Amino acid sequence: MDYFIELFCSGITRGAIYALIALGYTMVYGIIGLINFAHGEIYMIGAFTSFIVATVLSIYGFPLLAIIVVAGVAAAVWSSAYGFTIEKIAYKPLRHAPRLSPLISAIGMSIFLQNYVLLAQTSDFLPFPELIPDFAFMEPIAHIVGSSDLVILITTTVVMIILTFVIKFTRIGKAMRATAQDRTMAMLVGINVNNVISATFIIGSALAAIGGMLIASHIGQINFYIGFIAGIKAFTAAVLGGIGSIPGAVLGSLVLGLTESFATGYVSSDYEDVFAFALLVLILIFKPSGLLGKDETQKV
Amino acid sequence: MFTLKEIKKTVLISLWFVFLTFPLMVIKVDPIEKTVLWRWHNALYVAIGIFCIRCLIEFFRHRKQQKEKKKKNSSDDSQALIHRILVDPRKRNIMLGVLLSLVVIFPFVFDTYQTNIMITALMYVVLGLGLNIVVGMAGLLDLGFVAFYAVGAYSYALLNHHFGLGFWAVLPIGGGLAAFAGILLGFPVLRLRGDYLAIVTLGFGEIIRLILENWNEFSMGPSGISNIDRPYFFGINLSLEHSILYLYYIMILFLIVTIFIVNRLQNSRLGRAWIALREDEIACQAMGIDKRKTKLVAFALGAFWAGVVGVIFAAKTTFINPASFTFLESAIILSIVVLGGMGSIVGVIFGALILILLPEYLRALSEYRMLAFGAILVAMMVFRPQGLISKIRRTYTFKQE
Amino acid sequence: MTTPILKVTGLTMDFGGIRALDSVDLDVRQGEIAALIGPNGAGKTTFFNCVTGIYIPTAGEVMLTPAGSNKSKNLKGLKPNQVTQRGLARTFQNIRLFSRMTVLENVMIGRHCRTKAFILGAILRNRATRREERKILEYSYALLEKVGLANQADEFAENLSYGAQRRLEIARALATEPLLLLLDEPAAGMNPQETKELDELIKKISREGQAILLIEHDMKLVMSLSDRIFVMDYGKMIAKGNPAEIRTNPDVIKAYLGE
Amino acid sequence: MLKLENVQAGYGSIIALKGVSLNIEQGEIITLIGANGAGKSTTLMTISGVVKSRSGKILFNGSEIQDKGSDEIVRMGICQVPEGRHIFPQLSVQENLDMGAFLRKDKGGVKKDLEYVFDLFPILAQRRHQDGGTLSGGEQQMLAMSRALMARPQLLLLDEPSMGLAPLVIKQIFEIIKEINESSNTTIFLVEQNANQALQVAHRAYVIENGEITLSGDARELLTNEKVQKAYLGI
Amino acid sequence: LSSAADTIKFGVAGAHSGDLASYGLPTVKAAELVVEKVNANGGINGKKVELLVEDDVCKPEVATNTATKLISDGVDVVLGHICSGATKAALPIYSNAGVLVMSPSATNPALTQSGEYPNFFRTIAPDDAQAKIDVEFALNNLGYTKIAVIHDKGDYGKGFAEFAKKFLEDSGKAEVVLYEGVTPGAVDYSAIVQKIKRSGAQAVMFGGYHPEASKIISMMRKKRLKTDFISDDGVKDNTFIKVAGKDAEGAYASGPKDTTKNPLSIQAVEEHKEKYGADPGAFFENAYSAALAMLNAIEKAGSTDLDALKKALQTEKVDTPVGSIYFDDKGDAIGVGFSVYQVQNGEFVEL
Ligand SMILES: Nc1ncnc2c1ncn2[C@@H]1O[C@H](COP(=O)(O)OP(=O)(O)OP(=O)(O)O)[C@@H](O)[C@H]1O
Ligand SMILES: Nc1ncnc2c1ncn2[C@@H]1O[C@H](COP(=O)(O)OP(=O)(O)OP(=O)(O)O)[C@@H](O)[C@H]1O
Ligand SMILES: CC(C)C[C@H](N)C(=O)O
Ligand SMILES: [Mg+2]
Ligand SMILES: [Mg+2]
Repeated sequence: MDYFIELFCSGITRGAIYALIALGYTMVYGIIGLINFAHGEIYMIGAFTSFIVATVLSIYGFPLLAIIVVAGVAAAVWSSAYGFTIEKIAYKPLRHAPRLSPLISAIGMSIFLQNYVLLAQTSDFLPFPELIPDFAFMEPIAHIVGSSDLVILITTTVVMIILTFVIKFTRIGKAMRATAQDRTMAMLVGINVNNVISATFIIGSALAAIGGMLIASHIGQINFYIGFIAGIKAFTAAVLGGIGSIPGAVLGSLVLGLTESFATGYVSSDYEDVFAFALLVLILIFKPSGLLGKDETQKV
Repeated sequence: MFTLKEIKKTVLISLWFVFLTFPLMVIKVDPIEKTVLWRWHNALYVAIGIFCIRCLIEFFRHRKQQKEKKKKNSSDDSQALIHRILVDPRKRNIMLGVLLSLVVIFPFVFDTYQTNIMITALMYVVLGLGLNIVVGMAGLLDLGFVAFYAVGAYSYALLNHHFGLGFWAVLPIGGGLAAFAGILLGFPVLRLRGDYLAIVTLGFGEIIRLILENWNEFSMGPSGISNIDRPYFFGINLSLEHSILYLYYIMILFLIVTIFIVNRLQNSRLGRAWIALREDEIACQAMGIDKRKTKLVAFALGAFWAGVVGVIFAAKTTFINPASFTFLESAIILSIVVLGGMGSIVGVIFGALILILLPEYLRALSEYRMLAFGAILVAMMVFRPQGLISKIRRTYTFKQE
Repeated sequence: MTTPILKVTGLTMDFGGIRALDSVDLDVRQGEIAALIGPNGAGKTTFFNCVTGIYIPTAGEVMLTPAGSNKSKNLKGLKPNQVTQRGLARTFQNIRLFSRMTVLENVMIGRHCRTKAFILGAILRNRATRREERKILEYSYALLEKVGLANQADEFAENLSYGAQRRLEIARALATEPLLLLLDEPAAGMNPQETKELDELIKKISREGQAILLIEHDMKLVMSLSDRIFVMDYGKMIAKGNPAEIRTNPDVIKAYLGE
Repeated sequence: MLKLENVQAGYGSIIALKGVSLNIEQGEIITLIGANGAGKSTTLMTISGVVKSRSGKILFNGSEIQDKGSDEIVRMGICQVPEGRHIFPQLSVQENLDMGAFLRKDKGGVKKDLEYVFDLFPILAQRRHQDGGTLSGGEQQMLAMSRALMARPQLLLLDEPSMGLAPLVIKQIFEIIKEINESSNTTIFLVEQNANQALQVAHRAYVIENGEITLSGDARELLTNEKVQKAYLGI
Repeated sequence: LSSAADTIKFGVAGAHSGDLASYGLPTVKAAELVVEKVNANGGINGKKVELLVEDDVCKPEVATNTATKLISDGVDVVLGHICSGATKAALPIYSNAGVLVMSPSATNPALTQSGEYPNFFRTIAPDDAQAKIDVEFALNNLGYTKIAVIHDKGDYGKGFAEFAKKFLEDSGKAEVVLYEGVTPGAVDYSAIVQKIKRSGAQAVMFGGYHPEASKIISMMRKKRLKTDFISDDGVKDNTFIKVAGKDAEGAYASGPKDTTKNPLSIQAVEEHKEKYGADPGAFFENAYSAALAMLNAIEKAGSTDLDALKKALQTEKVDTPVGSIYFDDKGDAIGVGFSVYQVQNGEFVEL
């Protein structure tokens, strides 16, 4: 039973990590129907930015709390700036293009950004400073849940709640949903579609950046390639949960994380990804639009 | 031509990029030694670079507009030229003749290296044509196409390794097994639409790769299979140069066969059904088309080509391991199809030649190679979103008897 | 009297809490034009969807009987393509053409379920395939001539005017050689002139022996075309009869016609 | 109030409007009639700024709007019921209506208007929580109309509002048009296939052919115009 | 081949972009440093050395193109490739042209032991050799009887792990309580750590590279698991200590003998820091050594003929950062004594 709980907690942590990235994925997909392969790179850039800022600050002797706040804000600001710029350069000109063209543009962007960071910084792995200290009150259960696990979990939950609220009830949220469903009509009710799309990219990127910082601090290292696998996994999770749905992204991530954890624990980690993808196929067969995705309303 | 306003905007954009790239380009930290390196010169390079790029883009846009204004009604650009040639059967035959002779003498004009990468490019042309059936014609987004390629490659590698089966014997087997894998994948995912299909195929591709990686007894795991036979030439074992030459001609022949078949498929009852399915599934079913069957056939046929090319791949490199069959490979093949122009055979050929030869010729840029590759991919999509060569519309001439 | 081509009994369809169809009975006879009318949201399109396999009805029977035979086929639970194969073809309320295919190709798709060339045929292009392909072309072209679109055969479907698109949908449905043709608001979005042309077109098709069931809100058209009219309201069949009966039926006037 | 001066617009290489000029005065009901593909919908889309005009001027209350974003144009008080309804398929009926009032700040007014449209189309009140995409064709058309009413526009552009509606409802739609024109002094620009009825409610009318205005005048006069009768009234 | 040419063309092939770039790029830097120094001293036999750097992204199919490209550019010797797979695909092409290849990192045993690649040499120990050292150390010095063998599913890591498992089982002294591969690049390794804990292993023997190693060891320590960590020379890299920080304390890793005190090694690292402003990355020293060895062989042989070079390599000792080495007739370096290190106070200390 202990073992089960341990694996369960591992799975939840992993899921929460995926969720932080998956939320941005799902938002961007929801609004422009684009699998934004560059989202993983935004996450990576967020991690790098926070790494650079945190290291500079710690060299100049700032206190830990200040470092966390400033590095987090910087990561969010710059990642958002990247997200915003990428949308303008690589996706906006393709709004009326065939459906797959922006996808290829995104793949190109992803390759470009990886190599940009590789060249501007380094190909090596860099030690990421431990931003989240071990909390004393966590010590009794530290062998199961660590402090950074806890912080990630709380962040994910808070972010999900805020986002769900924003999308459901605020003006910008309504504008996002309307834009997602019918862009022409959104324009006709007075929504500035360009701004809404930009806002989506900015929010999604900021989330990825926060995720980047927390996850890098949890893992303890970064390099230019970390965005790729994380991105693919987060995308899988977003689809599993029903792409476009905020709670879906979180649920999908948790299911994915738990599956991988239990697969590792009870079967073999050799095949953890096989289990993850097999589960994905299985769920989609029975629920073709994901766990919480709405069935596309097809009225003929 | 450049107004003050334009210049001001360009300067602002440059400044924005300086801000954007500031942490990554300017600061470099060493967390162990606790040193910070401020590389201010990089900021300057970014500013100048972006300024120039933007000026260049504006300049070309301006010129294009001027041109368009001048000759408003004649819509002749390079694409129209290709179309004109393709539409006129005489011109087409002449062009085909010229092309064919060029292709045949190619290895004698260029060195082995060029021939070698040309083989790779041709392989990707065929892969692209295969995926084009699935994505371009039937409209099923497949991000795991590389799985079928792997099935083909491993079929040959394993059958050759264990049973000493030759290239020609495995060629159809590899294709057949891949097609079977295509149907296997097709069955469960038929119900899925659009991007849900994409992620499942991506997952399928990963599953195949992971199995190859983990199941040592079957696939020899990550260390791969080496010393795979190159194709024999009537029982003779050729030298390296000659076998490259031989493979080149095999590939050419195979490509011609592929084009022939794909072209015929496209203009058949089945091809029409694929296109209709892509356009509107519900209407398609209401017209009596069996969605399942039609989709499965598309999957199987696409996979078949991938499998056959996989066999050739294994024979060419003589060594294979799972590292060759990653998602990125699928992404490149998909890029070929989209970049070339979905559904267009000529487009796919161009797309493959560009995307495969480009990184090779970009070798001169050394470490900037992949950076440039990514940027070019984006630029090509932005400036030619519909692909290099759009599909020629088939028109039917109707003669009453 | 011969068995009706289409006989629907007790058709019921629930969406969550809403009962969109409530045990509806309807039959269409050999060679006639029947109309299905009713207020917006009465369940007419849902009726079509249930009959053609797009929705699976909660309850009820759908029987199709080819002319002059008494071998009925039960259509309930079949997939849309199987329903079409058995002889029901339809048009859509919101036009669903293959917009990036040519007009001619659209109709050729309709021939799909009546032809059979497959992979091998496509690749080898043997005699049988070529003959079949030529027949598809001839048949489709003839249909285009019938609906008056022959001179636009090579246009993309999306470039046609609204009225022309409606006619193309009819041609495409006819290409499947249906026993019964279902038309969902064929005149919607047409101007009076075009409606008049449509009226003639439907009459022409009907004269050739084609049985038709149509949904329409344009009463002038309905009255001029129909042999019999069925009226629905809130998912229930509230009246049926010939145009004169329907025009004077107080229930129908109250629920639908006004005046 | 709204003035189009020699407006040209199109899609890619297709030129759909070849220099359209027209003029709408405050408080009028104007109708635009023309054959399929003549450019009626394009005219409306160009006014709303969804399709960008290539040359010419569009003046609304004296200021040029042809270069403005469509959201700004809506904010200035021009609202459209587009062809094909354009319901947000996965928003509920209620949410669709809320979207109509997206730019409005007066919560009380919005609430009153909501009651007003539910009053006009009781079926919508019944279907309040159903997804817009699952409504029947006619219900969607009613919703589209109501959504535009929720915006309380100064100028209402209507593209074939009677399409797919039952005869009773069509009658009602034209009554609503008249009523909002009279009671709240909303200017209305109406595009209709049902030219007969459109001309009966309108004050003035324009006829568009192949992207050009070929005829204009008093609505009742056009009703008796032989050419119009033949081409558009099916008489 | 190019005895008439006035430069010696020195090829460098490996992964210079993509996910494995961090293993390939340090080699390029090592070659640049060595060649720069050699050229500054007047070159080899009066000829300048020219670098030809080509990327293979660690993919076999690209590696064949890379190799043909280098051959058609007239390359004399090649430093590379980085990955065993790519190396295996490329070697027949070099061998056909009579070009010597020396890898700083390709560790698959078959490369030398199968005898199929006569033109191949390497400055790194094959997987089995290291597995042997580590296993013996764990059994004899540490006296463990329950060991978990973990790998990264890659050809190097899994190769190492397979041998380790085999040696452990053959010894009869210890039990392999867990044998599994982790997914490289995964965001979180806590599940496998829990599994290690449950297996009751006294030590984890890990086959793979330092990024995964540091992630796993950090996660183990986070989960308050004190099990020992034993690994290979993919981990015996200073980056491991930097990244894992205090968690690395006490970890064991095998690697070439006492390189940290070797003056040549210290010098090489200093050169790198001076030129590139950072610590060198993985396989830097192996690459530096290979470059020295090959250039030395060219000098001694007086030509770039394969047979002459092979002879020189097998007979002439050369001082390199990994020790004073020459090569056996299969191509493996001799003199790279291997030993086990432990991280103590933030440094690898030879035991
Ligand atoms: N998928 C669905 N989910 C929920 N309700 C639905 C669905 N499809 C239809 N309905 C409801 O069923 C009722 C009948 O719809 P239907 O489309 O059949 O009407 P109709 O008679 O064709 O009307 P119209 O003349 O306006 O087209 C409507 O009230 C509609 O809202
Ligand atoms: N999105 C589009 N892309 C390309 N061409 C278009 C597009 N929309 C309309 N057109 C073309 O522009 C012209 C004018 O079309 P428009 O929709 O304005 O006509 P309309 O008068 O509203 O016709 P209808 O009565 O059918 O609604 C037509 O030739 C049409 O083919
Ligand atoms: C860089 C590493 C992936 C190379 C590894 N040592 C191999 O043999 O392939
Ligand atoms: Mg209907
Ligand atoms: Mg219109």
